[in-house]
Amino acid sequence: MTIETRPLHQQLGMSDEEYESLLEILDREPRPAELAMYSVMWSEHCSYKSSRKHLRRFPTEAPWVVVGPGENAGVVDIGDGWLAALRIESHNHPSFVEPYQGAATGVGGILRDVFTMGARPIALWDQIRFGPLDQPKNRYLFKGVVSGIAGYGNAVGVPTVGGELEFDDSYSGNPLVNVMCLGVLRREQLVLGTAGQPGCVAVLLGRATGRDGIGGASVLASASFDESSADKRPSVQVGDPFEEKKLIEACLELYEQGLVVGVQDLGAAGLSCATSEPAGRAGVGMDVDLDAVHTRESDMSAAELLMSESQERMMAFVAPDNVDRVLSVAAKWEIESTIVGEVRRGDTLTVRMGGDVVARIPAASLADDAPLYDRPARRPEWLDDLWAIASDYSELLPGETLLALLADPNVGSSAWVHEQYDHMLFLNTVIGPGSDGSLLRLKGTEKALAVSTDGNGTLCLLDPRRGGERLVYEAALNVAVTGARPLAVVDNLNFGNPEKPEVMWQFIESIEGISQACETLGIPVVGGNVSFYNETEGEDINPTPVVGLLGLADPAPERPPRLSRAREGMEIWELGPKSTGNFAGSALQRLRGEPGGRPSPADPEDAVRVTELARDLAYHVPVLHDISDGGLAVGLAEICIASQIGAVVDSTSIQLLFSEDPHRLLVVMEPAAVSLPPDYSRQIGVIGGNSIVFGAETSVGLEDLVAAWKGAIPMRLGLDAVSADAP
Amino acid sequence: MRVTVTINRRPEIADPEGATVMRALHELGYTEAATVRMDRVIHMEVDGDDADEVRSRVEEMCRQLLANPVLEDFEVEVAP
Amino acid sequence: MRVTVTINRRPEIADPEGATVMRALHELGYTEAATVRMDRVIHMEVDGDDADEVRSRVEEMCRQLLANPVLEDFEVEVAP
Amino acid sequence: MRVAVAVFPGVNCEHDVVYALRALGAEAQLVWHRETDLSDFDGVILPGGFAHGDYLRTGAIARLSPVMAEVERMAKQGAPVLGICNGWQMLCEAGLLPGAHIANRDLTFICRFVEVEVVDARSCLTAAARPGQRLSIPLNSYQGAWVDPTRSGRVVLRYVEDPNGSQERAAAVTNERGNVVGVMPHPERAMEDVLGSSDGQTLIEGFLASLVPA
Ligand SMILES: Nc1ncnc2c1ncn2[C@@H]1O[C@H](COP(=O)(O)OP(=O)(O)O)[C@@H](O)[C@H]1O
Ligand SMILES: [Mg+2]
Repeated sequence: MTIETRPLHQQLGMSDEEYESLLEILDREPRPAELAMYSVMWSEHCSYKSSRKHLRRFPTEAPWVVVGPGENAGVVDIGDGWLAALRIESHNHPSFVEPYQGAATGVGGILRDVFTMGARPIALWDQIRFGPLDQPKNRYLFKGVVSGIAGYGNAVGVPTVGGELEFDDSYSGNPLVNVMCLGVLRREQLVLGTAGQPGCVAVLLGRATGRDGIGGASVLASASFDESSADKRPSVQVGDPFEEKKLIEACLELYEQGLVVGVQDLGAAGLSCATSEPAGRAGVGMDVDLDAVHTRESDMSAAELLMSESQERMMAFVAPDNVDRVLSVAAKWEIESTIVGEVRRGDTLTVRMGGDVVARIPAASLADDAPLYDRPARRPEWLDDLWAIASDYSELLPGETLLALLADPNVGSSAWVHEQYDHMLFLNTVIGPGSDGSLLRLKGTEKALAVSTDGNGTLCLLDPRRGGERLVYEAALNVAVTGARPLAVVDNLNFGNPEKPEVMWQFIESIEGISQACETLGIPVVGGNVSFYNETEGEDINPTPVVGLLGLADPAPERPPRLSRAREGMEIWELGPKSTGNFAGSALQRLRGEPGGRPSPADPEDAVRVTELARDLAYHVPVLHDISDGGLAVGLAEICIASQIGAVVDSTSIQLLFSEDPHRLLVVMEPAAVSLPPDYSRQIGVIGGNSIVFGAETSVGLEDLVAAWKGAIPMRLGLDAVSADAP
Repeated sequence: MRVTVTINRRPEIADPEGATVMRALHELGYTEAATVRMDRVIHMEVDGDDADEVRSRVEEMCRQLLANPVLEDFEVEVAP
Repeated sequence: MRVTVTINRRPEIADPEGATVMRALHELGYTEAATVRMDRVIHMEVDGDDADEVRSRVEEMCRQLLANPVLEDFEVEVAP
Repeated sequence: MRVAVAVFPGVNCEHDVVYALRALGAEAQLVWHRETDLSDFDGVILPGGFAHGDYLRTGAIARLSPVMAEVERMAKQGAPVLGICNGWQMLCEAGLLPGAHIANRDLTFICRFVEVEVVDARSCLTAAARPGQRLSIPLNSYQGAWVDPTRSGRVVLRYVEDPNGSQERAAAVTNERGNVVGVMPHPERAMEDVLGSSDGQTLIEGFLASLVPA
């Protein structure tokens, strides 16, 4: 045990300069509880102090945007009085400390962001990244995270209908766990995070407050990771999906009956955030009585109560006349509720405990006066060396290469993951996990919502701007193949230590790429999240922006394309620009452990053209699949495996079959079923037989393909020893 | 040798299951239940002659696999 | 009063968790683990002065809720 | 003909079950677990989900809810009572069906379509099916393996391939009289081809056909 001698503000993660500016704002020394509140609210996680300046680059406007970035979730208009709310969040560090609970509480948190807006959460998507599965620690984290997402998501009753999975060395000491949530609501049910008028009452709903996750935002999510992280363990939060389920139903009933003025969830920074932010947004003050907070543990200090990140809590702001009805709705759903505050004229947030004032501060200042940094950025010198790497795979054989790729957990079946998730609840899942975008029908309408989430750490390592741009286009294409038009994007920016200029450069470049692609497609970014300090012992993760793209199909195709609808005699076409044969950042390169070269740039014209073509074709052809990880050969194999039939492909060229250039699609259809633009498409083979034959030379049997693909993950977990991995 | 490993969730870690069970007991009229914690116990037969050695091996198993050090403490009891 | 309720799965009922943990232990080299059963223990604080009365109330809780007679036996221990 | 769909805190398939019932023209209504009078209903369904978080034992706390007394009365009177997934677990806990449920053999949650075979058409779930018929229905559970040391349950649906270690590969079990059934896969999720299968219709139709006016 070392005795802590640093001043309190430093222990709470606040720099000396930040402390100086706090002294200026208050014009006095802060009380302990005040210091606690500022320290969490000014943490990187809550204040976005290193990223705010750059996030302004994102295009955020479109006629259909109802709520843009800044609220708990973005909201877009999908017509006929319906709105969709979406948000993405990371829970990276908590998942490293305790994979099950870290992932579980990540799911709980993102759900609250969405039902805070008045929406019923209808689906989740998880984007998870780990080090290679040959290391026991990585297996332990992977299995823990998947069961945490399953354990919470299934029990809370929101289906997880898709996601993403990536394995790479750079995530070994720092797994990434991102979760996206989509909700729908009627326009009149939209609720914002406002405290309302003076006189409104603050009602705290849900679980009792304990010492869970004290300092989670400042300590776990906003600092570097090293061996001493073990000492940070007391901040682990434990999720309770049962409580959250009741909370969802109770809140939705409150909205339906129009009983609340505003709502704010209690996430990072807990009560500090749930009082100051809504008051700040509404331009009012508030009196808060900590004695009223229902607690799980005794003797909690004011600072602890204000910082606690106990899960499954919401703050509702209610007009005085409605308070009794709110309390009785809570009682009906068997959740606890207490009145903890009242909205006041002015702008002062006053917090009392045991009769004493423990904090009295300008409500808006916690958010508005947060520090803002313009950290230095520099292009990494090593990038030139990476770009100089040339990959030549012409000596490889197509059949063997395909088998090896399918057996790679980055490429093979993710069924081991997604079969642990309830992906069918609510009877909306027309296309679930295992193809491109997910497609969810909206019952009672002809609409369907499509979502694809995409990230690619290797691509973004090699070129963060091109990488960011291509992620958006890939996601757009993934929703287009279900018949949907791209509508809006949320992003989750997972990066290393922002105090390193190279990381800052990667960050800015990625934002630029994502922004350019969104502008080309005419879609806004309606929300997102930044996760910095993803590093272990000084090693940063690959820059890993993740985008979640929402699309709308209206009316949805009656029979949307499916990977499983290829039949004997159908033609296989490649649609889009011709491949340049570039392997930079490809699955094949990763498999061979030698990422390098410069990824091909995206082409805005091709992006728009191919996305629109795909959307039209989705109403007419049985199979439509974008070409991404593993290139054309893997895309085709996925179709063959799903349809349980072989194919004959004209080419044996490794470059054509396995390189990864953007904006390309596979179309499978009856001969001449539709006419594809001749300048933009090529027939590459036909469906049939029980193997994939390349140029009549080499062939690989369907059964072998299926075995390789299905076994990609289970084989590496040693199915017989599912729990054999030590923490 | 018969070994009993009791794995207890650390007191500061929330126990939603225990809280739910307590509510259910109260509804049934057992209002005297003042706290409820749900924990785990592992009953094992372990080959070996020396109780001390068996204990230290099982403690090792706990650290490596049986207990989650982030959330739980453990106790090992070797039957005489 | 401190009460410990141990809920043991009946020997004739399969215990997939125990089986999995045993396999895992063997893989880690702990081949001396000959049988492994995963059970649960409930730690309670129960208001009351009379140990016998507390015990009989808790046994009632077990019959009504805490244990399932198809799967489990239970033992109640009241700390002195 | 009216069907009650009982809602316990933590259950989540209630709306899907109502949707499926109404799609076949039945009159269905949600009832809260504190309801004490189901005399207006001709049958009852306990839907799937995680009542009380599945804490302690799946179905254990739910079976103490007031509505269960009414479910028991209806069962005794011969009205169709169907427990789906978590609902089956409640029926076992309540002693209306034999046995209990334990974790899946591989200790993972399983959500996927499975094939089941009708082995007995004498139950309120299989009344419209014929023995030997195969149906594709989604399974969605963790505590999915049924055990019954008394071997007294009558199996009406059996998995074609064992997914979870359920005794006798049982996917659905009924009581002697055939009016109380527990089923692990979700028939309400297999009502439309656009969602992957419409085989569940046969089962829901069987249930509706078994209703007799109270
Ligand atoms: N972690 C995961 N959870 C759920 N589904 C997943 C996960 N990882 C991958 N999937 C599913 O597997 C399919 C293929 O994923 P991916 O190869 O990333 O698709 P694409 O390259 O088309 O974006 C998708 O439908 C996706 O939803
Ligand atoms: Mg795709």
